[in-house]
Amino acid sequence: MASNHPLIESRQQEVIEDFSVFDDWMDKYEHLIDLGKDVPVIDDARKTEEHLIKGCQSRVWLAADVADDGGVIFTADSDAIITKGLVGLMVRVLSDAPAQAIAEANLHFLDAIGLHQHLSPTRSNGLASMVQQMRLYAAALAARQS
Amino acid sequence: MASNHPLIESRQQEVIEDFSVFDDWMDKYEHLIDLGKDVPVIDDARKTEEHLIKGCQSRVWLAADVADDGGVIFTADSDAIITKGLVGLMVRVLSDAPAQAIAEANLHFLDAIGLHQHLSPTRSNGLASMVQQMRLYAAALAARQS
Amino acid sequence: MATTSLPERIRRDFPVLQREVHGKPLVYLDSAASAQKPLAVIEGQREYLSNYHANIHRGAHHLAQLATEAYEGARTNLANHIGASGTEEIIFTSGSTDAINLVAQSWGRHNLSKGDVVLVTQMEHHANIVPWQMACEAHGARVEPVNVHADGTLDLEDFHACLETHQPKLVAMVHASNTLGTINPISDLCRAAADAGALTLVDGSQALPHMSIDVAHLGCDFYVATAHKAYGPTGIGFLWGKKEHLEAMPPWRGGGEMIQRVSFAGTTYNSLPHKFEAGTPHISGGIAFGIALDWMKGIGMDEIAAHEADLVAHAHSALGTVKGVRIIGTAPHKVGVVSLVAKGIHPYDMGTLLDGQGIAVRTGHHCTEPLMDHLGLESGTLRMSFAAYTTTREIDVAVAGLERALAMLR
Amino acid sequence: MATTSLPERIRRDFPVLQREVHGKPLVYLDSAASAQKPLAVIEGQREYLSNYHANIHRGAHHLAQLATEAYEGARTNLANHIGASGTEEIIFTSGSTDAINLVAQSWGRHNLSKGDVVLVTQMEHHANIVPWQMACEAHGARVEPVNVHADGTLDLEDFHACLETHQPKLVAMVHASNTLGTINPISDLCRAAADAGALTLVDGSQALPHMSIDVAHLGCDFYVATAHKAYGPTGIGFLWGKKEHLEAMPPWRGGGEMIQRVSFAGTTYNSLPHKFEAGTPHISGGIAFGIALDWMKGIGMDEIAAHEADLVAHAHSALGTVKGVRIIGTAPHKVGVVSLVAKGIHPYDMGTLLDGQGIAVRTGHHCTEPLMDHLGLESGTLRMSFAAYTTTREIDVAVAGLERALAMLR
Ligand SMILES: Cc1ncc(COP(=O)(O)O)c(C=O)c1O
Ligand SMILES: Cc1ncc(COP(=O)(O)O)c(C=O)c1O
Repeated sequence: MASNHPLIESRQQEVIEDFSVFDDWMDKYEHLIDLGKDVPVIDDARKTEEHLIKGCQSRVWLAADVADDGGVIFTADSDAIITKGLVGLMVRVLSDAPAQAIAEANLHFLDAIGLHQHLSPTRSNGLASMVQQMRLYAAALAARQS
Repeated sequence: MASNHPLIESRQQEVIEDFSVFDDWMDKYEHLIDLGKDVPVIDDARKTEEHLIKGCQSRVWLAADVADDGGVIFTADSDAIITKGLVGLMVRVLSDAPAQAIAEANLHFLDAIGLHQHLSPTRSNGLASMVQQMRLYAAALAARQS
Repeated sequence: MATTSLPERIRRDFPVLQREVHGKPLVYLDSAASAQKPLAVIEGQREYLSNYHANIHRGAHHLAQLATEAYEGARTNLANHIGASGTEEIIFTSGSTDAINLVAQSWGRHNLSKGDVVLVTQMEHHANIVPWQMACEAHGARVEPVNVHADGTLDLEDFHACLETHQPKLVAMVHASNTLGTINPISDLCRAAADAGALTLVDGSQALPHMSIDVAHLGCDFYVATAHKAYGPTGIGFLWGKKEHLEAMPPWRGGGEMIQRVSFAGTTYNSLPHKFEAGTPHISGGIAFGIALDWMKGIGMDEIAAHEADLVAHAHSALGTVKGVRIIGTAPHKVGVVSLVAKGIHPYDMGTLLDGQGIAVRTGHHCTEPLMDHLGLESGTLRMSFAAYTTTREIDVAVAGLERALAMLR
Repeated sequence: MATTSLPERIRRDFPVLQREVHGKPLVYLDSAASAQKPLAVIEGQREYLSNYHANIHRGAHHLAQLATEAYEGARTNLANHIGASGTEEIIFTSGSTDAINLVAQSWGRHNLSKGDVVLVTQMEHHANIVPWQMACEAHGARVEPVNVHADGTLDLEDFHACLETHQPKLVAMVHASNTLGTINPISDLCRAAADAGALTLVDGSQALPHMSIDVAHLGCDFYVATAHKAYGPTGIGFLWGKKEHLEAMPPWRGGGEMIQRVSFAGTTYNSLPHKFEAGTPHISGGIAFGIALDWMKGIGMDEIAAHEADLVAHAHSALGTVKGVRIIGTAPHKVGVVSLVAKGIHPYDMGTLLDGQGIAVRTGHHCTEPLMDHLGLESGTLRMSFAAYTTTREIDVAVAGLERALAMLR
């Protein structure tokens, strides 16, 4: 993974800056809850097994589509508010970027904001699975484009 | 187990005294090797599966008979010299005593001479099995006598 | 009764309880998942590894003798602790799960056949369901569950009806539920099962840390538990079985230790308990398990049980004041487990926001999915679980933390 | 090459090596039975139990995250250490024995049937014989052994003949013999087996502590080993298997962790590696195993191997001067294992008299009875076995001790 696509990189910087004001986990979670409110919600009709992410304690649905300009549009939802915040965070960083750039993104911001521990291979929260699924969608879309 | 039969008790005291001069394990083993030489040897014809003691790394054969005076006579053998010494030690303490007394003997001398660790439920040496077998023989003989 | 409370006396024995999480003092309410370890256990294991580690049983040398004595001493300790009639009835396993699989596979091989039933309850842990499903599938038998009431107690009427209808070969049931806390009336259940001609296996994983156990009094045929929930190390647990059953069962795992004689012409097996203990055992784990039993005995199981009953009562009443919260499992006799749900809120969200405040609880189905399905709790529950070292103050902190979490989530 | 010898540099890491036995400094020559543990392993386990113990995988709280990361980190470490293609190929077990039983029972269920053959060698440990005998008996298959030469090397001609004659479904063979020290030419053997259409399982119990291992280069299908012989804790080991095989195999133990969804209507299983890891794992053991691997890597497997080769050469030549002693196992490539017999003397007597001098060796059949029968050694051998911390001086002390013992016994 070389340098990031400028859009992904600038979004990551924004997020790092946003989170830098919080020195307490509860504030971070408060912010995540807010982020969840802005997630572009997946169509109810698409909340199927196919769009369900495995490996989360809560249920997370995620879909990826390509906009006219070639950027990827993610829509998502979850029955848990913080999980929805996590997916909202990822959507904020990755949406609108080109598929190939998403598939190859270096998501260093997770480390910077202290969420890398949520990437551990535990099966309780789905951040690792979400990230993986977003990359897979992007890779599939990229393959279709080329 | 109340107080021991006088014969068994005095033999134990003798053994404790014998061993008291050794402060080194090698000297104790030397003495055991000597004891092995005095074991009344079991008839070759009786070295059968029936007289083999289970749970020893070496093979130990042991038989028990009743003398005219009612005392138990043990005969034994082993293909390992130290094991033979251990069985010799037990024979020295228990032979000639009445069956019932053997079955119920309190073998405190093993503790006193530092051999109690050989009584641990490890399967490598057969002291625990020997003691158990001698008690079983004695109990069987006692039952037959009464 | 001592004048200082139990946790006041023992908390300093638990190094982890002195730590912080996310800058807050740790409040550890996840003991049903795994208990923390007292210094005696930690240091006993270290002492073993530092001073007398050796492979056991067959070694003639001094360290092997010391290690064997310590390991077999733990077996004796455990046999006494649960009222076994002898050490040959104690099989060390890697945990409860391993122990139940041993019975399901070994006993199942000769005793389950087409049309047979293994009866379980709807409140079983997966460890006491899946091994039976697998064994039943292999032999054409089937698993049937006994109903659980909405309050978390076992439906005794259904239990008797199931014995009658299914004539099960074996009844597998939990002594105390890890999700509901419910303590089942095991000796009554075992008597009824025996009258119906069924063997009984009791999963004591949550009972061992919380109460005194006497298998003879319970009247079961098999009893299993795991050390790590009872202040002991990970990787070890046990199966107790009546000697006659264990004698009749074929070995399950082959290898060293469990044999009497090996040759290509034919192999003969060792006597109990070794027949079921193939390979090098978890020596340091066994020894430390024995130390954990001593530690519990030193406090007294009755004092631990009384303390936990107080904690449960305190938690029930403190949670009663929290709006929208419903306690799942309100049986009259419970171990230190309190499950709850809050209307419209996902347990995972509550758990995460408690973690943010340094409070460790568990959320989800707690490896009891069929129970969650039965109770209509598809997202599971939030579970607080207690041990001898838990304080009422910690429960208060958790309840306050929960209120804060709910305020953020609503 | 460092100027100080390897043991000089590392002995202080091993607390037990500072102790006395029967008033003499301990000379521990029983590392093939179980290796002693470096401080890093002992303290790592203690640190875990003191500071971040929690049940893993399903816990959302901080300690559970830390414990999960450490445990799964050990899996990654191990996967790298043996050249696995991914962590899903690493199944933690309670040891080598458990790992072999897993394959014999799970793989055996769908792959062994009437008339099939599992090929083993005459130098296998019971752990690599008995599970196959049990699995073969269950399915009407049989176990056939490959001949071993008098010098302790595998009879390669017979190996090829057996592949041809028996067309085995699987070949189970030891990487390095715990009794003879022989290192088998595993990559050649695996290639030949694969050409004959057989899968291969390699028992690496004695290889893991002594050499670098690359399963891809070896070309086997399954590889097992146990931590306690490789400076790690008791109660943990692993099975490595090619993903395609592990995917195709049914689960063996049922319970928590290994499921995806449980219901009385039907249960579905988790993905690899969890499918084979039912129940709470030996968390502290896994973490400490990872530390042991790091410790070995810190020294370098090549340096350990070279040191042990020196020790074996030294022992062979020192023992060559002892009257009546015969070394059993003189293969050109050996791990740090030297077995011997003395004419007319029972190995148990020699072992006991060495123990009296503080020297720990092992005597008997070393869980390789068929090998002992084959070599006509009904009382077994006396085995000295070495590790990274063993010194040539210790071997000299042992040889002198042996001479003293023989003098007493003759
Ligand atoms: C070659 C070999 N295989 C298998 C084993 C069994 O290992 P464990 O007892 O740790 O399962 C051993 C050790 O005893 C061994 O030396
Ligand atoms: C009731 C019950 N049974 C069985 C188990 C399984 O125990 P282990 O995972 O230690 O095998 C547990 C713990 O998870 C439990 O709570």
